[in-house]
Amino acid sequence: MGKVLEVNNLTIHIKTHKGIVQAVRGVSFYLNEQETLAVVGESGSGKSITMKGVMGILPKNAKIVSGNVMFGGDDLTKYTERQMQAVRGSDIAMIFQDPMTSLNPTMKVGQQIEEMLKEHKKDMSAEQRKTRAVELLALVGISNPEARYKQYPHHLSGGMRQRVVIAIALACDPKVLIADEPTTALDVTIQSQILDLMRELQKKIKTSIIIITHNLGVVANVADRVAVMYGGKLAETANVEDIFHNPKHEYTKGLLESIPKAQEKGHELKAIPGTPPDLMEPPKGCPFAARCKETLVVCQNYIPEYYECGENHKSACWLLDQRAKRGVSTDEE
Amino acid sequence: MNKSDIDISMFQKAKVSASEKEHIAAPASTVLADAWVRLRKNKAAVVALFILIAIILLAVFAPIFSQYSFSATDYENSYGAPNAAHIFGTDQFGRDLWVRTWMGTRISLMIALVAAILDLVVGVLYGAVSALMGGKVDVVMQRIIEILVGIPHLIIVILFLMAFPAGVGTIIAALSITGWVNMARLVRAEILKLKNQEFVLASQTLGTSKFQIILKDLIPNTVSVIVINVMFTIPNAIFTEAFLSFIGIGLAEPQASLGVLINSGYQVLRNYTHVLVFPAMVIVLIMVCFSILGDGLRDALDPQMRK
Amino acid sequence: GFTGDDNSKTESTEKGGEASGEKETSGEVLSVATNAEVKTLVQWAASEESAFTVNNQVQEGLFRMDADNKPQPALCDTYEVSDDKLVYTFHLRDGIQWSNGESITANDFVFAWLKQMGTEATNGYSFIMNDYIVNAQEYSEGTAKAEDVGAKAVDDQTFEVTLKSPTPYFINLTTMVMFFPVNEKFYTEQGDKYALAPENMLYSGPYTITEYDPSVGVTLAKNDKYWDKDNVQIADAKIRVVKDAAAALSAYQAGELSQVQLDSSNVTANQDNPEFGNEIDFRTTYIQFNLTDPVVGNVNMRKAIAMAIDRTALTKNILADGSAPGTGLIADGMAGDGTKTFRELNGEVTSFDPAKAKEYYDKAAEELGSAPSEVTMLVADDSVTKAVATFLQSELEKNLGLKMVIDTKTAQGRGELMDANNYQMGLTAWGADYDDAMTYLDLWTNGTPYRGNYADDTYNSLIADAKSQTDDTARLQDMLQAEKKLVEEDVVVSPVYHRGSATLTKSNVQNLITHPIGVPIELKYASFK
Amino acid sequence: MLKYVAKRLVYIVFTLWIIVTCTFFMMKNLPGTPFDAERFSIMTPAQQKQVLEMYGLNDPLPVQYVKYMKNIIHGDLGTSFTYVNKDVADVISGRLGPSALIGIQAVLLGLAVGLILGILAAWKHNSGIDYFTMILAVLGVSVPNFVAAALLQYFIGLKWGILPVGFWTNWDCSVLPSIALSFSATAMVARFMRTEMLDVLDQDYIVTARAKGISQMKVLMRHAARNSVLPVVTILGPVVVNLMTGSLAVENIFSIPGIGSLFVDCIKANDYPVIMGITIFYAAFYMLVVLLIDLVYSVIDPRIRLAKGKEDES
Amino acid sequence: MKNNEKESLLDVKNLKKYFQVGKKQTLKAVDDVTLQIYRGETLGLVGESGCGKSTFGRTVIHLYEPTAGTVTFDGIHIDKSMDLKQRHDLSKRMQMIFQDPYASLNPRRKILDIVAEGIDAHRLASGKKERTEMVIDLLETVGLHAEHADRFPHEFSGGQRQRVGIARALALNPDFIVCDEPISALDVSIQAQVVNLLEELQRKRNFTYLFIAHDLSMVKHISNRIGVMYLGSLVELADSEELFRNPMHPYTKALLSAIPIPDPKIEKNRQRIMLEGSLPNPINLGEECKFASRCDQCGSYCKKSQPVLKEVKPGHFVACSKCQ
Ligand SMILES: Nc1ncnc2c1ncn2[C@@H]1O[C@H](COP(=O)(O)OP(=O)(O)OP(=O)(O)O)[C@@H](O)[C@H]1O
Ligand SMILES: Nc1ncnc2c1ncn2[C@@H]1O[C@H](COP(=O)(O)OP(=O)(O)OP(=O)(O)O)[C@@H](O)[C@H]1O
Ligand SMILES: [Mg+2]
Ligand SMILES: [Mg+2]
Repeated sequence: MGKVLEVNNLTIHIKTHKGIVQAVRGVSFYLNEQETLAVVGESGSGKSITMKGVMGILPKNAKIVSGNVMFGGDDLTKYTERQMQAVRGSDIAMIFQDPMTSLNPTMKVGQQIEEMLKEHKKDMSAEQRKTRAVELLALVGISNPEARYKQYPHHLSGGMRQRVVIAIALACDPKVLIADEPTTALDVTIQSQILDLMRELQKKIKTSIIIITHNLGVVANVADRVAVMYGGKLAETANVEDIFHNPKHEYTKGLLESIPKAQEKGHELKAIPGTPPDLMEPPKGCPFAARCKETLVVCQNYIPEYYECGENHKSACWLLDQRAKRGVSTDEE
Repeated sequence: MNKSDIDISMFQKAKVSASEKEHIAAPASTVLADAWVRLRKNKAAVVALFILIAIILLAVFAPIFSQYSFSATDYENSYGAPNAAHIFGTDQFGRDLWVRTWMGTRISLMIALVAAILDLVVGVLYGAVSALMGGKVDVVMQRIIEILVGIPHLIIVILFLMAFPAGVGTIIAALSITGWVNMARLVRAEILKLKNQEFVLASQTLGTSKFQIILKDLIPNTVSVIVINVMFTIPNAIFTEAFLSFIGIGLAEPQASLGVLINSGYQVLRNYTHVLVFPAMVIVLIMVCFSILGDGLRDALDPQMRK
Repeated sequence: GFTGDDNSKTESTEKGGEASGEKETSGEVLSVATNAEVKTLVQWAASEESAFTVNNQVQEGLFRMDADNKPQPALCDTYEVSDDKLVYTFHLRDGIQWSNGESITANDFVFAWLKQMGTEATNGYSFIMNDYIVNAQEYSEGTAKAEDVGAKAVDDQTFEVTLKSPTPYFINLTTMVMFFPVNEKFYTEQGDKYALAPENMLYSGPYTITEYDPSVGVTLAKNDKYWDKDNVQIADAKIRVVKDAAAALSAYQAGELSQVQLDSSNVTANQDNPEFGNEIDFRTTYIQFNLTDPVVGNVNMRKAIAMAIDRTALTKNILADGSAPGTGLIADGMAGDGTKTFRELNGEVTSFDPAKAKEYYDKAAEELGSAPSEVTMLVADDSVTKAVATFLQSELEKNLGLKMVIDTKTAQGRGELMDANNYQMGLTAWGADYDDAMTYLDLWTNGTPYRGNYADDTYNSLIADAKSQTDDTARLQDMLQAEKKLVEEDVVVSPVYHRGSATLTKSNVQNLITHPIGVPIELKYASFK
Repeated sequence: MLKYVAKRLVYIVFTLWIIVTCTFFMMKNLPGTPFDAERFSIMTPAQQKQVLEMYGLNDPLPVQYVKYMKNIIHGDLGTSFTYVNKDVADVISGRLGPSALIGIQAVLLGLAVGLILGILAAWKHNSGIDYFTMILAVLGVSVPNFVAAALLQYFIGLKWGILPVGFWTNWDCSVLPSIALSFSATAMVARFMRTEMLDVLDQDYIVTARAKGISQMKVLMRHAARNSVLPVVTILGPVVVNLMTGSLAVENIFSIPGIGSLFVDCIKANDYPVIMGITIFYAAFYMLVVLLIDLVYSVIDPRIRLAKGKEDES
Repeated sequence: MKNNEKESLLDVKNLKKYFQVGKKQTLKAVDDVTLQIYRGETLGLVGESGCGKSTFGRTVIHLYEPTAGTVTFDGIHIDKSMDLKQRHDLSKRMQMIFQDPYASLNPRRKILDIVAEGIDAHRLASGKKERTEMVIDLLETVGLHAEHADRFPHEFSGGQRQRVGIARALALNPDFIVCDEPISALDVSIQAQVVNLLEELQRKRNFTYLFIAHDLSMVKHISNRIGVMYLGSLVELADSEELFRNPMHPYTKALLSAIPIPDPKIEKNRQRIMLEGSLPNPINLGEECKFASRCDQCGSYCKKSQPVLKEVKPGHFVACSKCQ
């Protein structure tokens, strides 16, 4: 399995009237062929911005400060806008969170799909495009695609709209599909349909998928590997089983514990107290230090590095340091 | 970072206070202080504000401290070009334009002020009530607006000027009749959007009265629309007054507004440019400053502010 | 007549040039401007100068003013006056024709004149016939029949007019638009459409109308049925509506107008321009005092006000367009005894004397019990009038310490207020209808609120005497006395200025005549160099 | 849809009736009479009576009103007092052409320039272009249109001789007045467009569009501009009406026989039938334009359902 | 558990709330719902998005005028005939916590004023000082600090905002609180904070909750009983344990099976009940059972009439002809 996409040490700053938000602070990860990588983490931890950085669609006030995005041997951050346009959609496609707002309300659904084809498959005739669009609608499981083709987004239900968004993303058989919270706005019943659909399509089209989500259930359902983000940094990455059954980072642990479990009914949930850090003035040490149960002095002062904890398993937590184990043990003495 | 720097002693449990967990970075401040801080960051707005203050000060004090009265004529010196004695020159009657310009500014600003206040009070309330009441009340209120817009403004103004002596008060009263209509419409549209927002419902469930909801929940959230519209109302009022003097039924001499001055300056534009240039510059300056300041204020008053 | 407040003045010529701005080949179209719309061309409905101007180019009466403002026979060839100076017999020219080829007959005059006397006349000019012609007034009031009126067609070419009393200036009157003929048959055919469009009119004058839009103006073409067509030099002309003075000057400079009237601000800059010209109108702007008002009802107060106004400063510095100080009610240059003008004969009946004004003012204050806190001047809303009012305001303030409020109303509004006796002082104007002092003096005999409620027996008998006098000198004496009484003694009115007009005329245009009375402009004699 | 239009039309007729009634009675109180007081006072009593009768002014006011309403229902607007013997409809329609042409051109110009400026400003938010456009927009509303008109006339018409200085003979004549009139519309459109665009550019579907890899220009024009222009269209309604019903100042300066100067003249001259005619025309036109804009809006924006949605927001 | 022994606080009978959309179309957002909520309990309400949960909640506390049916709160009939004062008093006893922590706080007001809104509306504080003290008290109750009172909502994180919303509702010390998806917009780790807080408050003050949510596992955690809604109707109502153990309505079954389980081993091999067919248009519903179009076990009788809620087991109600 080769790596299709590799992000190294990506740092993104966003300028606001109040100051600079260090939204992404040296994030590195990779994506293997036909693999599904789930990115989870607190809201505001920089998941979306990272992916927008990869796609080159950052908001105007955001800037990649350092790092690179390797795709097919090239560094995408060095690409010009025009070169990026060729990559976007055709090689890397993206799906956004809210199906209600991510379609242009004044454009017919079919047109919105065709727009993609027009841009990247220049040799297609108008008829071919239409056929392809209808085909795509059918592919994502929309019944009566010919009729839907001519409708406006507001005629469709949320689930259908999200399918259309997926159809657009898939129009040019991208090598990488980035799905940013594709099911958050949907019902559980529809959510499971969409997830099934994505899994199915991955088999058919053979793409690699990055899926961003808050929902650990969804992660368990689709992911091969998981990256956990916190405070603009990667806290932990591991294979999905390891994350759920052998988490190393305190944040990951806390996250898993705060999910209600059937057997614990009547008990208080194990919440992580406190609020996430303000990325305008990120803490000087570990971003999670303020909320962590096991905070060490070092956590408050130094950013932890990544510790290898197994195959594909890295975690940025001082507790994994040899000295911490000793420190803890001295404590116990 | 160098690993070896880290002392082993640092690997000890740290104490984390509860308040740090609920930490909010920026210091707290009052609404106005906060807005002021934000406004100060906007250089253009600050400059505009200072120019406006300067204009207002000049309008208030320049006539008082000048050796000339705004109505004193000097027929030997009609259409005098700007010079040391008359900084802005003189008009047809040899009256000092420096004083007249600032007197005119005074009146125009007064008209603008009243128009703006009216807009803010009547227009905003009318729009808010119409939107919040909805149903039949709304339909009737909207028809009233249509009727007000439909009756030619000029007829109303002339009737007013006929019934009362032509003066600042009459002009303001005449302008007031329909000046607020646009604001009412805009505010209404905005509030229709807002009225089903959850925070409005929340106020309702708390038993807050409709009036309080309008005042505390709805209107503050339409500030940006209101500010933008006031920015249009002010020039509108000033220019409507100027238009009245253009068709000859504006202020009576020797009083003059900027509109009157510009109008008379326009008529002698060919040969005595200075008569037009100074009042025109002041009016343009006022408008530009109001606009920039308005934009700045809108941003400053908006706690969430666009990025 | 009713120049009231409208400063409309019609003037200008264009050396050809289509309005599109193509460069005209010189000598093609003469283009003059009027600042008011030509709202109607029906001669007994039109009361505005713009309409008079147009009608004067396309119609003609018994006489037409020449370049020296003397009436010359036009449609009339010769005429006789009876010894008692009461019966005028006019012999029409041979072969005079309407533009459709029908001949112009004495009946056409009778028809038109009766219309002007009749109830349909809405221009308010009926008095100009009723005052002179036998039974005209009675006809107007419906008590006399048409046959009894002293205007009769003896035959097709002979037209006989009988006057009530000797009227030395009657021939002058016949140059006026109201006295022009109208073809009855054609009129009846057209019905309501009469004079609405060029094809709804017949023409008897030097030009015919080819295009007419009230708000745009008229396009004229030489009338080839006109008896004196050989002396009409210019074939095409335009009278254009330009309401804005500055715009008119632009149009002139762009070559779209052949003549333009300058407002005061442009006079200084253009005074040395060879194209510059200057004329004075027989038109007086004056203050009308309301004698029933407690304050200005006091004659000393009126005298004070009248003397506190430096009219020379006004005309020199403010108006600066050749207007003359209003030293009397009768305009400068109007006829007197033949050698001297009326003005020269009567001298200054009102003058500027601040010291004396103050004296009168103090006296008035004493009589009134206290000095008035303020007085109000009712003015119309055009810019010249307002400038004059502003001047008056500052003069009263300066010379009397009297505060004057300017009450600006629309022209109609001002008229109505004055008519309703609802004013203190009004700034108003009167333009001569004919070159005789009577055109002014006659106005103050009826005692209406509009004329300040002035009802004075001495004055009225002076006027009545003048009207019935057959002796020209005695008549003149009466009128000189009357003016003195009205202006100097009783100060019912206080003349302010006589309007002048400063113009620029393109150098290739000559003989574009401007009359000081009635119809200001005359295209007939104009030509291109 | 039809039913909706019908309902709106009923409203319009009703409102119009109230407007006509109010205007009728207010107008009768305008200072002065349709005749010069000076002139009227010297008419003979017979003439005075005849004149009053001719203009229908000798009836008591309520009778005049009823008569007038009857005539209106029969489509008869009456005869002008000052344009002797001319039907009001003719007087108005004669003046409509120039005003409409100039107005439409001004609207189109204002829309085109305003949209471009607004889009540019939003696109380059907080850049030099943004500030520049906004200052232009501010100047657009800050300079009185008669001053702008006079300057245009002097420089473009007279000094440089590019376009006619005035009069109404062919199309050239309409250019400068249209430009003079368009300034405030331009400013307004630019400002609203910019604000609206900034909102739209923040929308998710813009990000979606960008993620498709289509060019910035296409994102801007096809996705952002189109969705921002709709609200601008709504605010444009009154602007269109005002521009198309003429501007006294610009008409006078360029010697254009438009409806703006007709209206002011007639008010000053108390030409009641024409005043009423213009009022009816103006009010009806205004309301119809608003209705039309609502309809167009619902056609362009598929989300809006006429029956309910739009009524609330107009 | 024997529900009938408990004291019923809120009695909803045949509640209907229709919306007029378009000319003649009605949207039956809540269609004939009958249920009781007992004092001190938490009733969970789940269902697809748009099925009428919020509308139900809002109608119950009289934000909306019901189209038909009655709501009785603690013996008081809530309807149009109430005068202003009654209504005002009632607002003191019934409160609501809103779904969206961002939209439910007025962005232009400070936390102090937001929380004090109820205090002001009911004049509970005698002076400015007391008002501030009360607000600080409330803030501390929900785990915020006095210094937060001077802030604007946008300075807070979602979880903090939701706590502000809770503080605002608590200000009036109500008996009954409608929690309209109070946690849906929050992060997983923050959700737990809020749920803990709600539970703690319930223990301390004996609140009664109507807890509306999508997230079934959370609902299960917090609720004593759960109602399942589908297109405006209540299709199943049971004790929460019972519902999860023994779901009867096919829709409930599908819903439960669709909950993703945060464990890859289980999740990857799980069987779900897939709902085929499409959601009927909620605007013009026919005679048949609303779920018929998506139900795989529906028989001919399901096409004929709407099933009504029946108690099939003590405390377990189902509206399905098949199951009854
Ligand atoms: N356009 C922007 N301007 C300013 N700050 C921004 C902007 N977009 C994002 N941010 C900030 O950047 C940080 C990272 O945001 P990002 O959207 O990547 O978070 P996220 O992990 O995707 O959160 P969520 O789960 O809520 O989508 C946040 O602190 C956010 O406030
Ligand atoms: N004010 C309203 N006017 C018209 N229709 C409405 C109104 N409010 C809600 N609806 C409609 O009523 C139905 C039920 O809406 P409701 O908000 O109660 O659903 P919900 O179950 O709370 O959904 P969600 O889970 O998305 O919050 C929906 O179809 C909605 O579109
Ligand atoms: Mg995100
Ligand atoms: Mg809801």
